[in-house]
Amino acid sequence: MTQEGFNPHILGFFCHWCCYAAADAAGVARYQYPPNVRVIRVMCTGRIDFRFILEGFRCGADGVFTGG
Amino acid sequence: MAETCRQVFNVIGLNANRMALEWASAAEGPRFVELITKYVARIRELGPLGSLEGEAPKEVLERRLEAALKAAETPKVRTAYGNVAKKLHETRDFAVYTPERISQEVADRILPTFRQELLSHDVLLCLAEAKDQGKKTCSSGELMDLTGASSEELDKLLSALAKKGVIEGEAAGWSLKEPACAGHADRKGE
Amino acid sequence: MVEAGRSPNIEILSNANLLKLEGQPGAFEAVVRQNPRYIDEDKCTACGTCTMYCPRPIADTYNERLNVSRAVHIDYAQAIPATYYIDPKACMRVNFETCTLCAQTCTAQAIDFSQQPKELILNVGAVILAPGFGRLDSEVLARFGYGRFPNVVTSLEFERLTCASGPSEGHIVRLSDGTTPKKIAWLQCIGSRDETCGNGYCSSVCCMYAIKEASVAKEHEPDLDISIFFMDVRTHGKGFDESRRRAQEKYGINVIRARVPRVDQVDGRLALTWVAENGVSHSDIFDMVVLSVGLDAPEDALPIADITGIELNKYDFCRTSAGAPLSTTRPGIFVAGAFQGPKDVPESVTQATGAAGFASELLAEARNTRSVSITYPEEDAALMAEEPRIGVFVCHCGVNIAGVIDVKAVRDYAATLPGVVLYENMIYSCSQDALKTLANKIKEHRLNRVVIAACSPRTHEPLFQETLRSVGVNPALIEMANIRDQCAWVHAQEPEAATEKAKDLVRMAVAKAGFLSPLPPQTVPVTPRAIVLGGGAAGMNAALSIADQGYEVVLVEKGDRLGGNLARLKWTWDGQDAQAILSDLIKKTQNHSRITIKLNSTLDSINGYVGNYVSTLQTPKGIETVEHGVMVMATGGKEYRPKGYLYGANSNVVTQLELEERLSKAHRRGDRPVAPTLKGVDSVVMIQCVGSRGDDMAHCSRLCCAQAVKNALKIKEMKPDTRVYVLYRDIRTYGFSEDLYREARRQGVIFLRYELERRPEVIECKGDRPGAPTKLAVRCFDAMLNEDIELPANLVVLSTGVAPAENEALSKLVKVPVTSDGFFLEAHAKLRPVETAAEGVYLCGLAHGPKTLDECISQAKAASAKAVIPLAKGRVAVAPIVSKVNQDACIGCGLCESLCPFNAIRLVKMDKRRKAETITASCKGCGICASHCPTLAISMGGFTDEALFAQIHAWAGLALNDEKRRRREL
Amino acid sequence: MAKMKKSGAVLVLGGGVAGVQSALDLAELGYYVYLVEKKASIGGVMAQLDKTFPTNDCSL
Repeated sequence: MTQEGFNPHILGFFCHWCCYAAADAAGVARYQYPPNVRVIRVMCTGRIDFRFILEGFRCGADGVFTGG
Repeated sequence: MAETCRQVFNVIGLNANRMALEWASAAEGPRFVELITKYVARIRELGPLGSLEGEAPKEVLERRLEAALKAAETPKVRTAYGNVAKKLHETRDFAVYTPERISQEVADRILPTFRQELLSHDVLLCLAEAKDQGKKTCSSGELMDLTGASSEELDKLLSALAKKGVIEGEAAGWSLKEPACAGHADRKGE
Repeated sequence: MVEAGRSPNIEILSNANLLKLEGQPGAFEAVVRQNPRYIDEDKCTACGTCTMYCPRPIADTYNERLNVSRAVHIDYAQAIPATYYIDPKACMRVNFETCTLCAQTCTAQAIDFSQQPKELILNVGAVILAPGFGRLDSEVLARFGYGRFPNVVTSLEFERLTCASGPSEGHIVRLSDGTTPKKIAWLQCIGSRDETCGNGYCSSVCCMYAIKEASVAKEHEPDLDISIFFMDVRTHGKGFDESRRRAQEKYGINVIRARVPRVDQVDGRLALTWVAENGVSHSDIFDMVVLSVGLDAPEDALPIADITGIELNKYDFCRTSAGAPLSTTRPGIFVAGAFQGPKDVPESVTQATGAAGFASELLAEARNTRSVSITYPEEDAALMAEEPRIGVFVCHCGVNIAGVIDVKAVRDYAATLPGVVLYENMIYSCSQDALKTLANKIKEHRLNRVVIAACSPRTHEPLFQETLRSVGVNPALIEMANIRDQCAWVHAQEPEAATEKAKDLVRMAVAKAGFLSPLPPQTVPVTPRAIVLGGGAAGMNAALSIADQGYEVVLVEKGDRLGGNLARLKWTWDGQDAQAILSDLIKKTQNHSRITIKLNSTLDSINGYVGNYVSTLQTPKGIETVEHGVMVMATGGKEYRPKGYLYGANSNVVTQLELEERLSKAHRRGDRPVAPTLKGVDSVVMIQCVGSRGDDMAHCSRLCCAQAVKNALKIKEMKPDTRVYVLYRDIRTYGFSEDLYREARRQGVIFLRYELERRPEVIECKGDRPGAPTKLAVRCFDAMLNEDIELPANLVVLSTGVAPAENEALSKLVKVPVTSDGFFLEAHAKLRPVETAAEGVYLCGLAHGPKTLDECISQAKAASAKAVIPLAKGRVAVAPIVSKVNQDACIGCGLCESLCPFNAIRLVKMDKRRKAETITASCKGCGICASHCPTLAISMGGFTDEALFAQIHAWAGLALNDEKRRRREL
Repeated sequence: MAKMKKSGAVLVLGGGVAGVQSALDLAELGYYVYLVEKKASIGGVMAQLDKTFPTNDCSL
């Protein structure tokens, strides 16, 4: 049931040392990917309290991507 | 953390596939791009929050998520959550703690308390919302539809809340007791 | 560059050159003449009015004469020192005493024609020569129509065309008519590998920069048709082959193996003719031709040589030897960068750090005698406590961000956000002049929070934090919105979505900035001892260098003796006796008082952090613990065990190292060495790239070509009539080893190229007489004859590449990631080539990637120089992002203590009750304790719950009004 | 040789990427550096480059 008009709003929690660094590396290499994710940088995935994920969905996220 | 969220999502009727936990090291730019592209496509497939069949509608989800958040702030739930993490961390042996074993631990030791706290907060929220809409009381049946709790679970819950003086009434109609509720040590959500 | 400009220990003497140098190592006296810039550096505000009024036009050398500048100008906006100067040759006032227009218009009265050249006497302990490389003279380029046809440009001119601050603002245009070209050709080896112009060496960098320029050109104009004319594709650096493959596949750049002799112009376009490998001649028309110019010796090489008394090699570069690549022929004077030999940026940076290491060894006892430390202004606590006054600075980063994102709209959007009192755009916010304006704006508007919307905090946050500290604002009060690496660069095709995303990221950053609070800086003492892993050439050099600088070293070698791969090498590519270098290294290492050697030992565990590591070693005498501040990983690599080619099945199939061992058993008879082992050998076939570049190792092992050519010459020297064939894919004898390749061809070694798909096969064919021993032959395809041929061979030599050692276990232990090729990943290829992601852990030698002996030694010296920095400082600053316990909320449950991976939080007795407390020195700021605390009693500096919740709400701002954010009170 | 006091300063000739990098490292190692550059600003040829391989980020 894909809807053409639907543009998902996705919240991302990225760990500073791994996933955030991978995202920078993708940028340096100019890989292209969809712009739907907005990233919140945390020092480590361990910092992510499950309350943040619940709050993300409560505030209307269609998806939450946690990158370690 | 991710497993706890998945199991809570099942309770409140949110499709667990909406949440992803992926690993990409600093050197894995290409892998990261693949993960993100696939994930965005998957979410586009699932459609907006609450639109998937089997998922509760958005407004219901929002209320239940708020209930889940309030439950997530209570020391009882957080201690259960912390103790499971402590057990996993101390053994350091991930051969023993396979993913299935971990979800088992979460299901046994965290979910029951989490579910109970969540439902009791959900009930209070339902009553509060009903009051806002000028509806004096809600019946147990209505509360069961709204919260998705089983009947004897709900009865146990309602009698506990009534005993604590937070709510009043009986099966036909329940409502929030007027004076500021004592039992719940709530923190402002901000 | 910016850091050099700001460091109080570096005095930049621009417009200056060295006149005289006397004295000996440790005490030189240098006479330096500083020519006047006719502008007072302190007064000049770089406003630019003088350039507007100056009537004297000159060719802008910074932009390769592609546009016009004025006698008084600044090379580029971000130049350091950031002041204008007057070109004495052009200025009419200096030459003819007329026109002082600029002086009259200068509001800061900074122009002062009375300035005279100054001669400074400097006494210094050491000298490092880094004058770089020179430009080819134009008649070498004239052969290719440069100067006659406007659309023939040099690679440096092309670089200026693609640069956003260049003459054409980044648009690639034909210089003849300004139109965008559709078809461009790059010609390689212009002024390199060409004895007619005296540059017989290979400049090592042109293949790689041509591929980069072609890829950048395709990014600017996706439908460009690009061909590059190579002789050999020499992309031998770490990860270079990967970008070459991507350029060919992703950007569709076609590689043509031919050398174009000349360029003709046919009605405004350029015609090239060339002969392909199979002898067929081709010709084609191009809109533009780029000459990949090589690196010549610096123009002032000869004057420098006789002032400093050093010797040059036959190409006027600095003479060095493979065993001591950074030392010139005069002690106390070192060399780094292109003057030592043509090389790329990563190698120049490594050599520069290595040369600094040498100088530091020489002057170890004079450390900190002349250095100055920075003092910062007091932090204004009142301002911090005030309501957040946020300044938002949205950066253009040239065209990197502004090319995709509407930076003006983002700035105006920032104005609407709560708490924002200042919103500005900046062209290059990381340039020195921009940082100065940032500092002034913070003071002027009394900002206590700064949001920089630009690149990644991982790379540039320290730079902005330094600026905050310089104006008395706590460095933690900054938040960066990554609108370049994670927005403009990755959503280039969707500018509107990228602009929307940038606005959201700025809104989230502003929301979080509101919740940032000042964090006290932390410093911890450093244990003055280093561990060096690996006792090969790199490990020993690193250990010696650290020990010579006065610090204890524990050298851990898993084998039973020192030497590593160097033990098997007999000669270096420039003919030096490798075994002599090895024995000298081993002797020095063994009797150095400050080096303890642990053979047959490995690293068992390491924990702690930079300055305070505690490691356990597995030694023959059991587990030993070592306390140390830093660690250098020199664990080396190993020779790739070839599969196939009948290796192992037939004793006449050997690897290059095995061949070298056999050749070294020669004894001299008369003046020529005679190798008994070559008896009966009259035909040798060498096969290159065995294992490397394709089979199970994707990388190029960089050194096997030079090694093959060296051994081929050795065979010819010992038995001149032996027929030697080399089957290669690309002969990558870069730098001066190109001379060996030419010498080998001159001595009759036959080089045949093969494609990856048509790989040569080693076959055993029955002897011509029954019972005769089977004879070896190699079947391969000859492009010229266009058919398969069989080369008889008594000896087949496989040039096996360098495989990574078993790094997985060590990588997990030390938490340093390993690249897809299996070698350790350095922190940054150019800026921090010898450091790793784990602070205090350094990297050199084959563990970083395949490299020749002299490159290993330079990298080892660089790694030890970087390793000594924390040891020399004695203290190390630790990131202030640590946990803080709210002791009244804490119920002493001990969960945090049990979960902390760094044992950085523990329970203490506080008037009879157990409370958690942070050990700030060990805390790495991961936040696991905060996210698991049952009573939410732990907050993380810089990442408090409130700050993260604020960011979530700000992110949702687009779908949520304020009312909904408030949660119900129950 | 021993009695002569060693100077704690170093002269770096050339303000290109190699010169600037060795100057920075020497400053970190506790030495005073005279960075002698014949042109009016440091950065050498690298400052003229738009992007530099292998990471292709801005070369300033």
